[in-house]
Amino acid sequence: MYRIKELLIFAAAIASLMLQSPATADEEPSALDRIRERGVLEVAVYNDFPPFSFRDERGRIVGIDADIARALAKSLGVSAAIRAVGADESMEDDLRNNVWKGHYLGGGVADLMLHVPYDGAFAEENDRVIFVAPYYREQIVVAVEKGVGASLDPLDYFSREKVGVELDTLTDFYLLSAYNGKIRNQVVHFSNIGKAVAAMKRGEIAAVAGPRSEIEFALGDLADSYAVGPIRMPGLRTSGWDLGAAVKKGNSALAEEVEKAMTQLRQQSSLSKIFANYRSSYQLPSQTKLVGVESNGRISQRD
Amino acid sequence: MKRLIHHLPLVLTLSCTSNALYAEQGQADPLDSTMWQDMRRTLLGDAPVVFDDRIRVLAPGDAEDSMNVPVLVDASALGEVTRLLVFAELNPIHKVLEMEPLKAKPLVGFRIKVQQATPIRAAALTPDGMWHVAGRIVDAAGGGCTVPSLGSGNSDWASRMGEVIGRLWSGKGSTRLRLRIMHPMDTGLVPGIPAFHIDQLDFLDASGERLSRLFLYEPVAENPVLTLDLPQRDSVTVLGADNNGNPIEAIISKEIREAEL
Amino acid sequence: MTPLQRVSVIAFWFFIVSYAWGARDYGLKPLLIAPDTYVLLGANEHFNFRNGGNIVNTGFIVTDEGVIVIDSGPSRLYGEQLRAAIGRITERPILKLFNTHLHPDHILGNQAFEKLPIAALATTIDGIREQGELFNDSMYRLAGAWMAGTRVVVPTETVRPGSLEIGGHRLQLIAMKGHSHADLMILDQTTGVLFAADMVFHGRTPTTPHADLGQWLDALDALAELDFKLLVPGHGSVVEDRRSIEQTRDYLRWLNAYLHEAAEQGMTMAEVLQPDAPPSIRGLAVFKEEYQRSVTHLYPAIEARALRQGRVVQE
Amino acid sequence: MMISPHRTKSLRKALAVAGLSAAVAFAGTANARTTQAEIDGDAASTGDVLSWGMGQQGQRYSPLKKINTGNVKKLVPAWSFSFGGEKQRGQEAQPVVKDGKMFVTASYSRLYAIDTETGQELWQYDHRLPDGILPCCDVVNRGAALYDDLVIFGTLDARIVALHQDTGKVAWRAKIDDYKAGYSFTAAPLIVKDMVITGVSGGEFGVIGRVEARDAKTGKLRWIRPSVEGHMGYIWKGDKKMENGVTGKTNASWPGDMWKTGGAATWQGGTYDHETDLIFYGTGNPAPWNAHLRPGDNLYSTSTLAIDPDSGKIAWHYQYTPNDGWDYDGVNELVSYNQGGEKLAGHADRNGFFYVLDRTNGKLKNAFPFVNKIDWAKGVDLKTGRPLETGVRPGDPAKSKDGKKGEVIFVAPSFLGAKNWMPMAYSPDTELFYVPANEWGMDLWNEPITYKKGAAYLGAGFTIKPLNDDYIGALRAVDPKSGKIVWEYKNNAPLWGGVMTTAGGLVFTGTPEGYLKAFDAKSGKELWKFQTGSGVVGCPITWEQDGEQYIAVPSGWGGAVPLWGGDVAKKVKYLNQGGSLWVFKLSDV
Repeated sequence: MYRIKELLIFAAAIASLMLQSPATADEEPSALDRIRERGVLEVAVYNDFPPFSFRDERGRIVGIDADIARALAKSLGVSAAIRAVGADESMEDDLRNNVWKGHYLGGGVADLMLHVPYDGAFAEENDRVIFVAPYYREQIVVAVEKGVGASLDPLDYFSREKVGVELDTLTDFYLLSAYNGKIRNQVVHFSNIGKAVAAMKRGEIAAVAGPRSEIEFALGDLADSYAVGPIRMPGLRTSGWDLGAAVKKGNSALAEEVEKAMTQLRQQSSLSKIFANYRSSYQLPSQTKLVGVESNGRISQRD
Repeated sequence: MKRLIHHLPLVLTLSCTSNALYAEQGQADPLDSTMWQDMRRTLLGDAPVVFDDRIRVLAPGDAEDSMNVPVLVDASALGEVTRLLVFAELNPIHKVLEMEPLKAKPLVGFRIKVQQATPIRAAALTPDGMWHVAGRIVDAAGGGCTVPSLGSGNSDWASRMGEVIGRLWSGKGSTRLRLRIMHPMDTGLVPGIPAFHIDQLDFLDASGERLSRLFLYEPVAENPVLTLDLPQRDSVTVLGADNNGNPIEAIISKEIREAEL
Repeated sequence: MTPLQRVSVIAFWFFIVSYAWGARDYGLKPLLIAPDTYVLLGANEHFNFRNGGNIVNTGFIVTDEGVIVIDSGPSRLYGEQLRAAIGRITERPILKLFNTHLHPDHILGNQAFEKLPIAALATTIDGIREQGELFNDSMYRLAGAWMAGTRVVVPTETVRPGSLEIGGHRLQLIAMKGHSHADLMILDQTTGVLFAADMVFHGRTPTTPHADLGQWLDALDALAELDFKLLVPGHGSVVEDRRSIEQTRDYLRWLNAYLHEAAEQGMTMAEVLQPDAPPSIRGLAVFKEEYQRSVTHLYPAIEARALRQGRVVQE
Repeated sequence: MMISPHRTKSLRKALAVAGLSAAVAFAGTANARTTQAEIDGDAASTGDVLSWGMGQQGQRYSPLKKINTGNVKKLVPAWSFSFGGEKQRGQEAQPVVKDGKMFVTASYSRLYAIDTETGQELWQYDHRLPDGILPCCDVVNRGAALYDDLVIFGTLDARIVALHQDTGKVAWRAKIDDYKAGYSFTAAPLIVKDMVITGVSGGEFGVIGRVEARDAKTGKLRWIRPSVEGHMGYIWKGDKKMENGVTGKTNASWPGDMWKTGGAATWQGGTYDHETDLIFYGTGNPAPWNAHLRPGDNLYSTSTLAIDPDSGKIAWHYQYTPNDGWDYDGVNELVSYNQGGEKLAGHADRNGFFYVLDRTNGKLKNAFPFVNKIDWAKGVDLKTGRPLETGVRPGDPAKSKDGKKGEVIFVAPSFLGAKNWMPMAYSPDTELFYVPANEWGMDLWNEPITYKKGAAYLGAGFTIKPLNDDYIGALRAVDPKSGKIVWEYKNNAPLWGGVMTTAGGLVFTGTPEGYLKAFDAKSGKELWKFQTGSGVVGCPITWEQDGEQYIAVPSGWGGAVPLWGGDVAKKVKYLNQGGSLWVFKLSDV
């Protein structure tokens, strides 16, 4: 514990230094200053990603992440400009394209990106950004018709029944390889969870496995007819992950503000309200700390 | 609100000063435009030209929105017109629109982008090979041609491109067609955004007969709103494409409601 | 001639004189319209090189604690001359400037009040931040050298609607919308003066660049219910009764109906520019210009609604 | 707007009545017409270059010898042409030439028509690209095809556009697929029997490769052949779409429903051999990347498909990397040639082996390495046609439980391939293939947890590493018969441009360092070079005009290499972007 304590003190010292010394002469104005000056916080969210960020009938970007972006901007006293971005091959690419470098096709970066994993190991590998403001814990769950759910033995159940997954996801790969591939042939692929749930509603498959928020949103009004819960996933390192925000390294003042604003949103139950608006049950993130790589390359975490 | 329609011809007549015919040769350009001789040479060629107030060119004297300056050109007082050409002399791209009226009245309504104060001119070719020219000056703040279209700023423009809303109105002896087509109409003058505009639109009836034809150029405003007076028909098919070959296809018909709705 | 009419005539004369001198002087003359309450009347014109953008009414209230200023005018110069004019009336400090809404003729004098609290509704602040520079550019074009050195100063304080007691004046801050997305009116309950801002025009055609006619008409109904003695419109002379509200309402109703019916009948925008309006409407100052501007602002949406009634088949 | 089927039908009817196709054909008179016969004879004709590969067989060989080993030193620029604008990046095109006009594509889906005598632009077509395209590997375009009075090319938003050669006006336009789903199109189209043959690029996951034939005059579909087993092919008889048999046999080499999203993208261009009347089209790697999840050969990924142009059916196939676990696409071109009375074809694969096939039936005749280091297989069994794997495969990420990255394996070639898209050349004079090869490997490891679209994911990591300090690229003269490397030219940066050879005894290729170079086809001796100002990753061509032989090549550094990190990026990061076309001829003095 001593080490962590030391880190905390170190980080706090750095933070207080940053707070006390405003930009020196040759330093550019901080990102936060620029945001306040322009009055706009530019937030990157994924396009076509219900219930987090998608376009409504009128073409506006709506969803949990979009609402959180607007709420954060409001807390900062500015308006939100939401940039719906396409997902590249990996999160590292997305961070490069949208947070610290910009895509090679141009367009620059956003001030903030939402829906980024909040994970110490991941932060260590991505030291060009600061990860802040964890706001949700996503979890792999299975939805099955009520009555089956209580005593679900995945191996037994899925060796008989078809389970729908979204292509190229953790759930997909896990189920394809779990139990030495014994249930591989029962896995049915869909391009998104919405389509998988629709197939389940039509009775074409018995279950859908995937992230809780996406499944709950897709179930919609029929949520009561299905049991949604986590299953045992032996062999898998994790079946849940925290989501937070990322800002470019160096924009510490902005990171602090976003962290504060997000904490406030959580404490005011604004987050659970936003999730409820999209028929998703809010899950508290497991950690609520600032994860960043300090100049010495160490990970600091503080409450 | 019948009176609106009744008053319209009166109002329009008042806006035209007289019916006098100026012979272009020896007659000064009524708009006193420095570009006129150039325009004449490059756009109208060697054909004889007269200034003719019988062509009505309606447009605001001062453009409130230089990206959307409304214009109506009506050359129907000339009788038969084989081609109608609209150009904005001080725009970086002069040609705005061309019409082959065919069965339609030589009348077209649209909106344009203007870069600065400019004469907006309409030239109508009559079967005797004579160009009749009229126009008016629109004062403008500018920037219309070198500002990116709003559509370009919206990452979703591609998904609505080519979407049409439109309606037919029957009048005496003719059917008025008004339609709006979603299209960015990029001029190509904004760095990094190539010219991208609707090229040609054919207006056909249900039997496939071509009623009229329009050629659009870069200065036509984003999401063009077009107005034509066609022969009486219950439905009009619009077929066209932009300069990238993206098709524009729609049937606009009279019945507002149908059992299946 | 009522005293009010007389002062506006004087103001107008002053204008001409200042122009003739060739000096960049707006010739601002605060008119006492009620105890502690002054207005500065602008010309019933469109922006031009002669009026330097002074087509707007600004005002101030000299309370026991200090001065409350309502709108800062179209340019830095106006703002400075407004401050000087206030200084000639009172030595009391200026406490606060209110921006009633985002339009340039009401806010581009903010620079002269930069060190002071400048308050506006939240939406107004967003609007000024986003579009202020655009307005500033076009004002330079319309008013020329009068604009020299003018830049946008964004309000620093968000107005919460409600009551405010200051130096013996009870001010009611009323949030409305319709003329723009957020219109602040200030009713001084102590004197009965209502600073109606651009929610009300008097003798001049209302402007509509950010208008929602439906909202505006609803707001005017609510406005007519207010208890006031004297109304200061955003443009036009100060009036004692509800005539100016009626006038604004009549115009907006006519405009709304005319444009909707024109769209329903398939008129093009260029045709609509030549209106058929009753004399009471045509007689308003700058009718032709403002009407044409309104067509540009409002017709595309109205027209699109009418076109959507048509039957279109697309693959 | 709700559209009922009835309404849609009525629009179709109206279109039919109007006698107009969906794409309205505009004015554009045809002076220069390119016939199918001319295209089929492209390799032998010297006055024009009508097709990708300088002939449908893809030999990139010209019988011209006015420029030869004796006088190549006197090669000087005739003119240069800038693609202009801010849009530079990789210029990977091969120009085509006909009747004094050159048509060359450039990055960002642009096409230029240039007067070959003066170098003056005739017209330019800039495709308006939608926002939000996410091309995987730069905004390149590899070239256009000529047919009749049309010039036809593909765009980054997955469209094919046919323009009138004289005016640049659109004659027809067809949608290959939805760019939002990750599709794009960068290859040069192939013209076979009055049809345009194309594949699909991009679409990292959930995409199925396919080869499509369209009427070259109208853009109307003629047939579709999916590249993964289990998928139905279609053929059009008149306007009627008909089933045309399933590709392969469902679930023969794929588990579960994974064939439905099996990949095998056809992102590179194809070749056509008029002697056997077969289209040869390469297919990409299978999806998902983790081979452990899809036991089986995963047909027809990493293969060459031989397709009958009339029936749209697969005549034969040859798979280079069964159950690919290294991202060894099999899209590289298959080049037809005849030797010793046999109808053969050569293919240099990403996986490091050079294959000689009997192109009448797809039987393997010879296979040998053309790079120095191949770790994943010892060789190819000439009897079975299958690789002799060494077992160097990345582990299964699901098996790593401790949260650390799994065991790192090193394997050569890297996933960018012993040879990538850049086409090789074959000289019937020397009977050698000239292969633009790269010597690099990759560290590969599994990651128990990575993230994609913010969600946890079982992924892999990789780093590309050069194998030698002094070079990555190697232009190699390969004897298909003996499997011997006859000569090689080593280049510091990876080679990424096409190769051409001529009867003048010359081999031309470009380097990222900016040079266009000429080598002696027999000895490999470097005879000439010219600095173009930016990296050359385009494909050189040659033609004859007014008695003079011309050489042309696009210049402009880019493509996939600079987009990938690792040690290779350090080697190329000093290279500058550009965008121009260089044309050379012999100096008069």
